[in-house]
Amino acid sequence: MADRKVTPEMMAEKEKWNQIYKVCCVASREFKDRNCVFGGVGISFLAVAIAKQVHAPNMILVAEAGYVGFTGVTSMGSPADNAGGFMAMCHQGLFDMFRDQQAGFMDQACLGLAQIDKFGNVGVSYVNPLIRMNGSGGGGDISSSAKSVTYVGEYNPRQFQAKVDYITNPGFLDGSKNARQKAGLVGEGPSAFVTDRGIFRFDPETHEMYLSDVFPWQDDKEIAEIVDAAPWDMKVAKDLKIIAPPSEDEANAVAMMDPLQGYRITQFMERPSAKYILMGRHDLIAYNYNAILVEESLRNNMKVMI
Amino acid sequence: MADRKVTPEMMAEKEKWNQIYKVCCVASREFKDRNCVFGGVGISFLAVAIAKQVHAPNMILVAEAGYVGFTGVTSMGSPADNAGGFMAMCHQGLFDMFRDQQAGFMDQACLGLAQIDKFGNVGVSYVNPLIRMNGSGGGGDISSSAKSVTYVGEYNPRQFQAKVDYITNPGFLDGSKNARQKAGLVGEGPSAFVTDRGIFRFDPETHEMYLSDVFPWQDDKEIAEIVDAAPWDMKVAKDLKIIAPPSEDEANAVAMMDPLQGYRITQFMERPSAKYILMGRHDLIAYNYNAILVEESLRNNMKVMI
Amino acid sequence: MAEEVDHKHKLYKLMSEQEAVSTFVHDGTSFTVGGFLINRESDCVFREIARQGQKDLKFIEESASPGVDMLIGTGQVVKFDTAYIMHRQVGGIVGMPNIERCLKEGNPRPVNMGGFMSTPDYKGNEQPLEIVDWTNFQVALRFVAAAMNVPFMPNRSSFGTDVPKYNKQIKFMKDPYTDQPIHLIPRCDLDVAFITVQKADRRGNGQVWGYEGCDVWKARAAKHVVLFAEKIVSTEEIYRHPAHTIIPAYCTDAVVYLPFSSLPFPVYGCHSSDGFITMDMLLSSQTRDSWKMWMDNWVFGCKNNAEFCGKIGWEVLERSVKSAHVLATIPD
Amino acid sequence: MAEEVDHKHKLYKLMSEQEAVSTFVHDGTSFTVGGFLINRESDCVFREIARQGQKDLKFIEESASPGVDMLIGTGQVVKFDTAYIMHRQVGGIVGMPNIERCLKEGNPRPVNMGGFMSTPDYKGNEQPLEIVDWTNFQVALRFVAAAMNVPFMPNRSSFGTDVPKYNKQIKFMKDPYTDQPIHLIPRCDLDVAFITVQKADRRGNGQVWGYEGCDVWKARAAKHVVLFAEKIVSTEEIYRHPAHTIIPAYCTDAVVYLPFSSLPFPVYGCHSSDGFITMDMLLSSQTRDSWKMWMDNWVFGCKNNAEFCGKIGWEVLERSVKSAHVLATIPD
Repeated sequence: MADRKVTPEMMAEKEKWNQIYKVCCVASREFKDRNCVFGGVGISFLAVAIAKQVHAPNMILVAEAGYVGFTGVTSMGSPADNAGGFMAMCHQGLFDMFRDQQAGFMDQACLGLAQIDKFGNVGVSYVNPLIRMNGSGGGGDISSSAKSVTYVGEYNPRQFQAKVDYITNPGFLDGSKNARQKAGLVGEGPSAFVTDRGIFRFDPETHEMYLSDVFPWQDDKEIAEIVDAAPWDMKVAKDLKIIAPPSEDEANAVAMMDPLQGYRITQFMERPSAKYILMGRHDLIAYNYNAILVEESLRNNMKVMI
Repeated sequence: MADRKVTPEMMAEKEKWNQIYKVCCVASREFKDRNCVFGGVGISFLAVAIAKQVHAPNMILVAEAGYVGFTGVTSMGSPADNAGGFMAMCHQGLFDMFRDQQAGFMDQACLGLAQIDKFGNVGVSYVNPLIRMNGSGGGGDISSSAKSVTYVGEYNPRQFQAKVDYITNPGFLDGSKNARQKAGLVGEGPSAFVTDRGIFRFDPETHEMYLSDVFPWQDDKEIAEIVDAAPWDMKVAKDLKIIAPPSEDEANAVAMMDPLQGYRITQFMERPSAKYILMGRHDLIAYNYNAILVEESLRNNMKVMI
Repeated sequence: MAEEVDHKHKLYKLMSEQEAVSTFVHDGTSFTVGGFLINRESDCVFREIARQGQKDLKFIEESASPGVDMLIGTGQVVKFDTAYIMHRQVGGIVGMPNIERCLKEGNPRPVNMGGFMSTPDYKGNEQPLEIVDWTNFQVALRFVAAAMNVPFMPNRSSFGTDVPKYNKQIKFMKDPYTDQPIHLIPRCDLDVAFITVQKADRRGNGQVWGYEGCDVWKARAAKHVVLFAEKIVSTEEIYRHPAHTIIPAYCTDAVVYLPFSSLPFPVYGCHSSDGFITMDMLLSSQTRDSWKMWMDNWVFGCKNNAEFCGKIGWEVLERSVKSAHVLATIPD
Repeated sequence: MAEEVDHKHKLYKLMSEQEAVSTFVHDGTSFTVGGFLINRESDCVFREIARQGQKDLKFIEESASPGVDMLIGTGQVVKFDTAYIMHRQVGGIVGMPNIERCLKEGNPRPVNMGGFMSTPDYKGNEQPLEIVDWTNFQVALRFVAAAMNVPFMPNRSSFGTDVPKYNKQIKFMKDPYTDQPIHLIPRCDLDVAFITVQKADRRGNGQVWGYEGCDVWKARAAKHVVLFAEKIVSTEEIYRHPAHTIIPAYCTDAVVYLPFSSLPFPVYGCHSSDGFITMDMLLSSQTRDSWKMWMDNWVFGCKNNAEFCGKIGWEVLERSVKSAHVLATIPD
């Protein structure tokens, strides 16, 4: 670590990508070809979809509402998005998806989080004293039963908690040996938390979360800052790995699935379609504007996919 | 009862119909239009199918393998017979059918039996000391959960037992008030046992089986014989009803669904197609003989149904 | 009380949306909608219930349709079982602003959030809204247990989490066969399920294309089932795709011919979502006053779903249909 | 023992029928077949297992395929869980004559019939065949519980009957929510499910038309799943009818292209049954000597299913296909 140098080229690369690229393109590398992968919504779906488009074409993408093995021509606005039905191997139901997951058929999954502790226990429903978050949705089930879970999200030191206010997603519980198995859980627990300021993984023995990979532009000072912000004595991997920045293929995959620039432009009001909303327009011209962007994108992607 | 007379016309009518007609045409009258009815196999399916064709066109016929609301263009050789799929409202699975039945959606059902006791408890799996019967199949579930069950079968005094050797299908259990409900059963129990020598029903208070309907040719002596054969003090209805013999419509319905004369000719070896089997032939001509009979019948029935 | 009508055994079951809601929704009724989250969910129901004004309603859904927030804003819902609300959105927009106002201001009533947090310093007299937390699978299993007419379903989710700690209806037991831990999830007690389907016949055979969500189970779990059909077809057309009949006639109490019943949300093979009206609703709902104006305009200002469609504009909806057809169409 | 191969994660999964049986069936294996009773059940499996000779097999099915009687006759099956056998047939013909010979003569082994009756006066040394009685729904629930990876399913069948009296695996409990009685049905432990489907692709997406039986559940309950496909199609063709994919690729270990795998029994939309060969088998099986001749001719005398088809006659099968098409065809 001592001889790592952050070059101006690295800093330029750092500025080139917004946090969504940094999280999702990097997280996409966690997902393996031919695996059956449970995507969440928003960026946790995006990360999985990039994998399918870039390096894992035979991944079986599943969405909890009941879509199996679809092509992911566009990122999904919800797990029941119409796009999930396109070129899908199977249409079934939500119960069926969770049944199949509890039976052990889902190899990997991707989820977001609000709080996480040392042993990867996660909360997504409540933050003290009075913040209601979205709720576990299928996340509580997925983190219970999918073989492994990758969490994704923009880094925020408040996410790292000594004690999660309300645990929705089981991690390694108290970290003791076979704690999950003894509790009755099917899956093997979280495998990584991918952020725009590094990847955190879990020690196979102690199940403690440590910093395992950083971007080339993260210097020792930044690493120390991240580690110090954790409310436990967070370790850094001895063989700390350097994350390759988003590749051109990965960036293209994001663009391909983002006709309305929801990922490329993170500020809602700065997106092109927002101007119609700000004008309060509900008319055909406004509707058409978005519809044409989406449809053009779909038609282009279908050509690539088929 | 005293002034009933058995006329020669009645005796001629008695000879006109074989036991399958006597059982199935009469039993068919138990099933109501618009009801959802679970048919068994063989004659217990035939009875329901006659009802649908003669007086209950909007009955929803269901077969346990997963066919719902089909037309019954032919009688079913098994609950999964290809014919069950023809003009069906819904194709689903066996679990789905029993789920829906346990939920209370099946109004009526038709089943066969081997032994029955005073309170309508039925055995179809074992007869002492060493006779293995077919087994409960779905009958145990149907008699547990369908709202009401009609049993059908050729009369045999050995069917009536003080104690059924091995109860597969719950009736009114010990006959006590709400015995079924207390035990945890969903359905309301057996409603009738239709035979070629009368219909037996259950007293709404005592749940004891009694003789409720007889054919016009059954005189007091025959009635006494039937009652005496029961191992309990079987009662006869005060208002003993007289069963109308099979009607022309009912007989036509049987013929329509019986291209191979499996119902009209009760002795297997006397059926026309048996000659090929007896000759040990497996060739196209033999196969063709049956196939043409079945297909002609199907095509004719489809014309009527559509 | 009127004599109980046996709707399920009627031969033909057509009703208007008004009649379907007034027949099956009363004060205290528990209900759900089909689909999942926003897709193919019967959003029209929330608007119609707001117009009709039934009180003390109970709502249950895996990941909740945004429409429930409307009825929380009108004070009509007192119990809400769910796993997920689209609450935290891009740019700090709150997805269920009426729930947020219950929590922060006790307006229109206070809320007990899953036994974990509740409205602080509430001084009023309104009965609190009870929110109960589950996972998606657990809510689904509540429908499954009811559909099977059994008291519970075994489940392996949520061991070691706070979900069963605060939700005492999730019971822990040792499996009597292997002595391993298992959770029991109780059946739900559900009066009505409103389910949008792509096709139905008048007898009540409902056919769905695309994902099924939990509709198979909801249709069996509910005492009464109302189908909103994008298209009414003959029973002969039903025969062509019998595997798509996920709701057979014996489950169904009423069939409403109501295209665009999910608006502003999408239906697979039929129409897309309307992001503009959704965003307008969301932004308007951020304060109670502007939410009320939105309600006056889009809900109380429309007699029925057709007027709501007209206000969006039929030419926009026609465009929305074309847009959905890029991905899929429903076969005849 | 050979290294464990991860069949489910292979991209393409084609195998021959011989390879599929020898790969997944070993001494002591528990297995089932798809379909129900006779329809769309993989009868070819029983013949191939008879040829390969695996021992101490366990078979479970709701209403049992007649094929299991063949493997009881060869002495290969030692445990048999079921609700129904087509045993008593018209004219005093016995449907499962090998079971009957086990009961009456202890030949090839004695039988313990559901704990209720067993072979009298047996003097030999063979391990008894154990038959366990359930209802159809209960056997289905054993697949359902295994498919859900939970230890049991609650059930309301058989209260007050002798089924739970003799089958101690059916446990009685008081529901902890309402204190009402409920039966628990344990999951099954299933090694392989052989399922005949109308269409599959090489990846293992299996599509079914007509009734589904318990195949949805069997495909999730079994450690290994082998599909016998009437037709192999491209994944693009699978995309056309995604709701018919009741077995997604992630369940499947092997795909065998094997038209007529259910013969002599029918497959919806594909072919009819062959009543002549069925009747010949049944009549021949009534005595052990003539049954052995039938086996020599039709099972040991055929290398594989294609030779069995050839012996029946391809022209008869062509006719059988036409006959099935009067009722239904499978869309492209």
